[in-house]
Amino acid sequence: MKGYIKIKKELCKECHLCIHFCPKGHIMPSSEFNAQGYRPVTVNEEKECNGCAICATMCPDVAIEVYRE
Amino acid sequence: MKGYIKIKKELCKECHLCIHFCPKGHIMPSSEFNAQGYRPVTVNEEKECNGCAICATMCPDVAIEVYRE
Amino acid sequence: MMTKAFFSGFGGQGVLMMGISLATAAMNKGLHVTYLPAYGAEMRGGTANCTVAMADEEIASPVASAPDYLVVMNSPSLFSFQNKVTAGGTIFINSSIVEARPIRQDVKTICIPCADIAHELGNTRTANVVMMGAFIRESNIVSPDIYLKTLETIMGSRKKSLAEINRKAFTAGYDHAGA
Amino acid sequence: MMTKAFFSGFGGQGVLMMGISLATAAMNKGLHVTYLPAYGAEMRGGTANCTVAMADEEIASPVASAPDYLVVMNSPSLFSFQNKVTAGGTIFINSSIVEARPIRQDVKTICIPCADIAHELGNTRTANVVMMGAFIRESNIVSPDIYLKTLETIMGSRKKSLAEINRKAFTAGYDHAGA
Amino acid sequence: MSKVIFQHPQSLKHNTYHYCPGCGHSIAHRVICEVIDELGIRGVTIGVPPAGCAVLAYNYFDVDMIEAPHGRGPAMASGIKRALPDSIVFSYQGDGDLAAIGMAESFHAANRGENITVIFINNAVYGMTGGQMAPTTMLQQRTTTSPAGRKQALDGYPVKVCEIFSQIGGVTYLERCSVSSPAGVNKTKRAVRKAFQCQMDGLGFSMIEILSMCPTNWKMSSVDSCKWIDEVMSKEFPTGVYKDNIPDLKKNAEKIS
Amino acid sequence: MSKVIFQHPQSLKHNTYHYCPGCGHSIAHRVICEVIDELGIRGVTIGVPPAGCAVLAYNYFDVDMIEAPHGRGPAMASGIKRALPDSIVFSYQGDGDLAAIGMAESFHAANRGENITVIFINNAVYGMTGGQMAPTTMLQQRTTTSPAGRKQALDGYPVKVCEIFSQIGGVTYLERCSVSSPAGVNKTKRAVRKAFQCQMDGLGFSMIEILSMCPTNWKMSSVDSCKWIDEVMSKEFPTGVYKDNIPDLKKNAEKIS
Amino acid sequence: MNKVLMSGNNIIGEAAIRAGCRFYAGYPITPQNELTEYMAEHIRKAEGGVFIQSESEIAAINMIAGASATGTRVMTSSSSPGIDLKQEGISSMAACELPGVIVNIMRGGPGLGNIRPSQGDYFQATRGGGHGDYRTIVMAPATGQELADLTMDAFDLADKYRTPVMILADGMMGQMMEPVIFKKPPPRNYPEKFMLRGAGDGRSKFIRGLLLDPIDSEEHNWKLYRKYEAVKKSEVHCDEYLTQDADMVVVAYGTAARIAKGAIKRLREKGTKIGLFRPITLWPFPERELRTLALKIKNYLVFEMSTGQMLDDVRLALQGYADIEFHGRPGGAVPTPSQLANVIAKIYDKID
Amino acid sequence: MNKVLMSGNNIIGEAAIRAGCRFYAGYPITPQNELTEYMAEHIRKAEGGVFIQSESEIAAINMIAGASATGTRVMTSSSSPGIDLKQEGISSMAACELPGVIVNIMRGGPGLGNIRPSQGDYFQATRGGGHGDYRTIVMAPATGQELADLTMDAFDLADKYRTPVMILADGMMGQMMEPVIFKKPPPRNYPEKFMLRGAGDGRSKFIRGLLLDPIDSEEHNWKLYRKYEAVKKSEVHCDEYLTQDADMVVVAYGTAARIAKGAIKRLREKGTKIGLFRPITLWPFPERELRTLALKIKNYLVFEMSTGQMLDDVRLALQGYADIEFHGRPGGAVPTPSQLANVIAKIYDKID
Ligand SMILES: Cc1ncc(C[n+]2csc(CCOP(=O)(O)OP(=O)(O)O)c2C)c(N)n1
Ligand SMILES: Cc1ncc(C[n+]2csc(CCOP(=O)(O)OP(=O)(O)O)c2C)c(N)n1
Ligand code: SF4
Ligand code: SF4
Ligand code: SF4
Ligand code: SF4
Ligand code: SF4
Ligand code: SF4
Ligand SMILES: [Mg+2]
Ligand SMILES: [Mg+2]
Repeated sequence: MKGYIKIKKELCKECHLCIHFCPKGHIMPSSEFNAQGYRPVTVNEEKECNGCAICATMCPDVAIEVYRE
Repeated sequence: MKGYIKIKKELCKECHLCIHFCPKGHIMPSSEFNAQGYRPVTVNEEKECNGCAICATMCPDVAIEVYRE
Repeated sequence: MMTKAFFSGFGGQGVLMMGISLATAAMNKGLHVTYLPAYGAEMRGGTANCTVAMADEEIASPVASAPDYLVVMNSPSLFSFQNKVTAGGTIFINSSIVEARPIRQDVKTICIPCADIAHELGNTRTANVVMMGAFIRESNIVSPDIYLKTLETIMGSRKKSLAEINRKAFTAGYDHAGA
Repeated sequence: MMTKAFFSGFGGQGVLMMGISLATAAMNKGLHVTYLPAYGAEMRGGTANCTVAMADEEIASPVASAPDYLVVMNSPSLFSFQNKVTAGGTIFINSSIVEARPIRQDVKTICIPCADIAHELGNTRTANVVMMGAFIRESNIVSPDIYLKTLETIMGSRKKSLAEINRKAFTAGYDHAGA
Repeated sequence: MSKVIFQHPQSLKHNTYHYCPGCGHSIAHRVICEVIDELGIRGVTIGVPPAGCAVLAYNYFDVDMIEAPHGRGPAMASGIKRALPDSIVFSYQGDGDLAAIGMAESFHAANRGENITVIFINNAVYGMTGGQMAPTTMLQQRTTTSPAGRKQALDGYPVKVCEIFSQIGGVTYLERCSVSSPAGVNKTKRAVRKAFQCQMDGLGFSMIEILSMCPTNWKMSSVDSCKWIDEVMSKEFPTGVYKDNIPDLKKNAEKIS
Repeated sequence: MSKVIFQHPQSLKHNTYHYCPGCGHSIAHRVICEVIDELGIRGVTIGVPPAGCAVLAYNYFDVDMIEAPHGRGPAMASGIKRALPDSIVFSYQGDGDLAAIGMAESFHAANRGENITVIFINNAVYGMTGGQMAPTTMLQQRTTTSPAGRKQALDGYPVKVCEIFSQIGGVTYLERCSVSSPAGVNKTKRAVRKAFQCQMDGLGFSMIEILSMCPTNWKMSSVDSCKWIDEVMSKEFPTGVYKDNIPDLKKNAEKIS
Repeated sequence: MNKVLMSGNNIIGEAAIRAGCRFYAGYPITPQNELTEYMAEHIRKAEGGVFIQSESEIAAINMIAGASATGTRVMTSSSSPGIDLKQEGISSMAACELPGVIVNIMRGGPGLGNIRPSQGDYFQATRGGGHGDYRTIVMAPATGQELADLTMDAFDLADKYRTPVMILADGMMGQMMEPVIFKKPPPRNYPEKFMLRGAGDGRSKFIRGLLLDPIDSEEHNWKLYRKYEAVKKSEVHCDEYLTQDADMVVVAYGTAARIAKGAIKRLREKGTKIGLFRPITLWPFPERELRTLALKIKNYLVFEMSTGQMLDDVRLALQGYADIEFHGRPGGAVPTPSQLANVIAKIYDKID
Repeated sequence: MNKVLMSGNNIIGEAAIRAGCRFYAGYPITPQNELTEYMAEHIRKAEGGVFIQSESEIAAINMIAGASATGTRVMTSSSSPGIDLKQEGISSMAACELPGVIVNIMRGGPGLGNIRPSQGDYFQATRGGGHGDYRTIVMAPATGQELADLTMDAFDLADKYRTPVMILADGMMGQMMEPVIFKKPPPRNYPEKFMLRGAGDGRSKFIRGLLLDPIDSEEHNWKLYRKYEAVKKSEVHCDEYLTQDADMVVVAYGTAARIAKGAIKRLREKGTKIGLFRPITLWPFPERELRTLALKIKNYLVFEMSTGQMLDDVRLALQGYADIEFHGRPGGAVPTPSQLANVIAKIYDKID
């Protein structure tokens, strides 16, 4: 299965639960700040996303939308 | 075993638990009133007392003293 | 004109009922009334008492410091309350149960063996209604008719036969007081 | 003479510690002081800030409506608080983290890359002490000596090496501000 | 020479109880006093009577006492015991007091494992206030606030304090007894004694629930009230030991020493 | 064409949470909203947020809400539900709210079998007030009021709400879940759904306890907080179904009809 | 309607049900148990009527708050110590602008005190025993008839101002039976917009007292303040008796006012010119009315079954423009009219 | 003693422990958590010191009542909504004559309100939010040093009069750090006969508030009343600042008084003659002192962080002999000295 995610950067609070739980390593930290003062995560284009939505399931701040192709 | 009881008439409240529980029928109602307005029980001289203290155990108002000879 | 009556006895003797029926009858007659039960830790299983005040004008205090009538259904009540009665007042005594008599000399005493009378009529629980018969005759606050009609309404839903029993008890007390 | 300083940043940056150490140092110098932390639902995980007032007479209100000094340890604080500063006041910015600069033209701005300096010194957690070095030099409220002695006392029970680290951090900030 | 088999306990004052005829509180009081006498702890005991029919308990217990606001006995007893660890502290509470308004205080004193003893008089009714529904009122039981009988759907279930409290960590000893028969009274006494002994040994929270007659509000004779406990109430509230950590705690204590 | 697998739930307002990064409340909120969406009950649901970190829950739940004083959610929810039996009512409570100050209200709403749902967030700490000891704080856990770690002898035991409440008559459904892992979140959702369904079917009191991260007061990273739940907290508070009377009640209902 | 003889506690219950009260939660306490018991027996007979014997007074106040939010007419009742426990809830209802009627049948205090009639909770009722800047409307009935009428009015006022309203009576008012005629209450008028009944397809609502932003919170407090000022303007009630020609006026409410009336009657027979000023609303206190009376009459005797609480309001109203004496009988003591007449006579003699 | 910088909450805790407080029970609530936390950390270090985080505010007040009965010095603390819940317990302690110190670090109300500093609980504190005729002594510290001193005094007063004493401060006083020097408290003097420590071989004692007989109960109430009169006579404290030559005097306590002082300083610089009258005890209120001042000064401005509560006491004290204006900032709003100075100036201008 192939999928992709959208990260709403303004909502992200840098908790990194998505990174920890993503089975594919498709999410990674970044160093830019958002208006809340957090550094939202970003997708790691080098790894694939399977659209499993584990990241979204764990994201406390509803910052991730998941799609499958 | 032989025993006897003393009833403190002024304390008795006529609940008749002693009468109900005495295995020997040694206690009976009476018709005189005490100052509280109750008719204290009295001993039934026709029946024996074995000094088992069941009456005193059940007497809510600590109106019975039990002795054995 | 203000009349106050104080009813007292054991819980279970229908003492509060006596007061309520009197107060209601007096209300039905058109008087101002108040009824005040005693309440307190001591009321459970112990004594019960209540005060009825009746007047042709507004009643200030429902408390009777000096009632005109004292009804005594058991011995402890006689000791506790006889001194309350106003001079020239009346004490009704349930003489079936109460052996003592008031020490007061300035009051009228009426002894009604109401428990015995009720017993004879076949229903010991109507001793209070017997007493009310005597009370109504002596006090003349309301007519026997109004009282009995009131009593019937209060008993209301309960069975008809009860009305008959009460009427008999009342009449017996009424007659006894007249005798 | 009354001086008020406002410290702001994330929780965890040691912002409250900056205020407490300054207030204590000022007290040790003999000034009247008050220290007031912000508290609220928003404090958890979010921003932290506090106000220190120092004066040679009794201090009425510990609130700073127009602080003389604003210390900004993160970006959101700059946006939130830059307008508070009194005209002619000074804003200290932790320029390692805060990229923006004040829009205010009537204040002096001092940028200290204190996170970077602290990092270089080998202890990123002392960024706040670096900033205090700059702050003390600029503000001149207390002498570096008094401040450092105070800091040592506050850190108290903890190990000696910490004092050394703090002294280094302080000096780095102090020197940077002078440069 | 005749031998005294039964006499007024020493720790029981010579005042006439204000309780109704046949009231279980009266027996419970006496039993506790007997235990206090036997353990010789009158001089170090502090009791906390409740709001409830037993509100005047200090007129009967010849030990130091302080009244608690309704339901707060366990909190007050906790305060006393912590301040004066060498004293023996008990709270005495009705079912309304302990299981309704005071549920949080009872629960948490138990959970903290306070080294106190709670005497819990379950008479399935609010006695003092004139017979309203209690947490322990039986289903279908008529009270002045359940005039058509307690309905599970509207009023909930009888609260089984021992069953529930046995799940609480801090509880050491828990027994339900009744004073509705001579055997019950004797068992009650043993249980109360065990609970006080548990406290004297520093082993923590103990509670004795006592099924207790309220002839007045049950509108039964005293004798029928006893029967009702034996035949009806104790079916819903079975007597017995619900928790006993005493042996374990003693073993642990021995191990340590 | 791509398919949406995961999106913002409809009943969740588009406000940024005030919760800390990694906070379990955030996940719990979303899960409840997903269930409300799926059951189509947004229009009839009334929620009761607590005093606690979730005090502002009405900023997130797009359903009617009314705030309760600290600990009194179940009483308020009882009032709402009885007055409006066709609504779906839930209270949302922290461990301090539900198991400390509100113990009596929680206990008795459960015992009355109120047809409401309680969402109980167990984060082993008082979050809102800055990390004091909660009834559910673990032994040895350091908090601002147990600076040397919670001591059983002084502070009592962690309160096991599910274990204890399973003994209460009026309780129909009781499950403990956690939001510390994807599987846990999914289970939590199923449990919440079951609880709401239980209420919709008129079957009585349901409560879902959720072990929930409080990275701020645990002074751990979000990831470590999840681990701590899985490895430590859930040992003391095992997840699972603690009571399920739903099948029985349904059978009874069928029999009657 | 027929005249019926009922106890005060029952009158309140019956009046509440007739006024459309459909939710009652309460916890037993003497001397108000008959009210709880009346509701247990009767409210469920009314369509949708709910009775809950709550686990505590705290639960009761929060249950009625919840039910009130749905737009139901609600009531709870208790007596002094139980009312203490409701204070947080009352403050919260005031903050959330939830209507509701709270009955306090006062007993002797402080602490467990006793179960006799008393007026020791005046401060608590009128100043708000709970925290923050709020007030409850407080009604002080003095007859069975007033118990009925004011209870009905209380529900209307609670709706009109969206605020808790307290009926403050004492054990004697609660226990005493008096004839009463129940009036037909006006139809209810309470806008849907204040009710929480599920959002339906519309926007969701919330009700709260928490306002973290002090600017919002301050504004909310001033809004409540303006509401209270409106109540002060429109909802003051009091009663005067023989004040026209009086040389001295007794100020008393509830049971105390009845006893005072009895005393005054006695004194009038002897030609002593005493009158009675009886506040019916305690908050708002009939300040203006009393001040107006003081233009004419310069001597007042405040009589309370307490050590002196309403006294403060009388002093605030009179602001030094008249002489004020006080007579108090706290802790459950109730004087007879003749005892009180003696007291009044003594004080009266001094003023001449 | 050294001068140390401490937060108000911690100052209270430290002063309490130094004053011999050995029992603290409390439940968390902002903005007083640091006090509970301070006790958690420090009281157990003192010999016999007990800390209990109680399950609720209700449990806390009853725990300290129990410990107080044993003769231990006790304290509890909370903030507004939590103080509501203690009212029954406070009334009970007053009735049972149990000493104890209760701290209220007020926040914005009513209801959940917010956690900002406020003075909305003045009525509750001074009139007794609980039922019955009782009073608590109420202290209103305005500086860190006063927090320390008055806390120590509170324990002595509680013992001396065998009554609960309240420290009434607000979130700002609790959170703010100021320098403080702890004085050495006097040795305690509390007779054994009031303590419940087990009867030993002697007679058993009991402590109760229940007095079923209204004659006993009334006498007990008058006994308490006489005690309160004695407190009124001996324990009133207040502070004046620049009142000598003032044309107008601001009356304010606690945080409000500090802000007022700042405002007055500003105004004085412009030559405006304003003074400050600051009650330190709120109950008993410095009535006589204020009235004495009114012989000289005829214009007053009451400033409170509420919609006006102490205002009643000022009006009662001045009894119409002076003009009183009011400025209030309820619900957690705290003005700056300069904002307040503007308000004062406007009112001042009107009086000329
Ligand atoms: C705060 C408060 N609420 C209510 C009461 C009234 N009250 C006194 S005792 C009691 C309940 C009595 O029932 P229970 O605890 O079962 O004791 P019992 O009289 O049956 O022994 C109640 C409701 C009170 N004193 N204080
Ligand atoms: C009567 C009262 N007491 C105390 C508080 C303060 N308070 C607010 S929330 C809270 C506890 C929060 O802990 P919890 O219920 O576990 O919720 P969490 O924040 O952890 O989600 C406390 C003590 C209050 N608001 N009201
Ligand atoms: S959907 Fe699955 S694979 Fe894709 S980013 Fe999320 S967790 Fe990773
Ligand atoms: S889980 Fe959500 S909030 Fe946390 S880092 Fe990932 S996107 Fe951001
Ligand atoms: S001692 Fe035994 S036998 Fe004797 S009277 Fe008592 S119960 Fe009966
Ligand atoms: S048991 Fe006691 S009180 Fe009852 S009848 Fe016998 S002697 Fe009297
Ligand atoms: S009412 Fe019941 S519990 Fe109370 S004294 Fe009477 S019998 Fe005992
Ligand atoms: S303090 Fe804890 S529970 Fe509260 S929002 Fe932060 S992480 Fe969540
Ligand atoms: Mg009971
Ligand atoms: Mg929590």
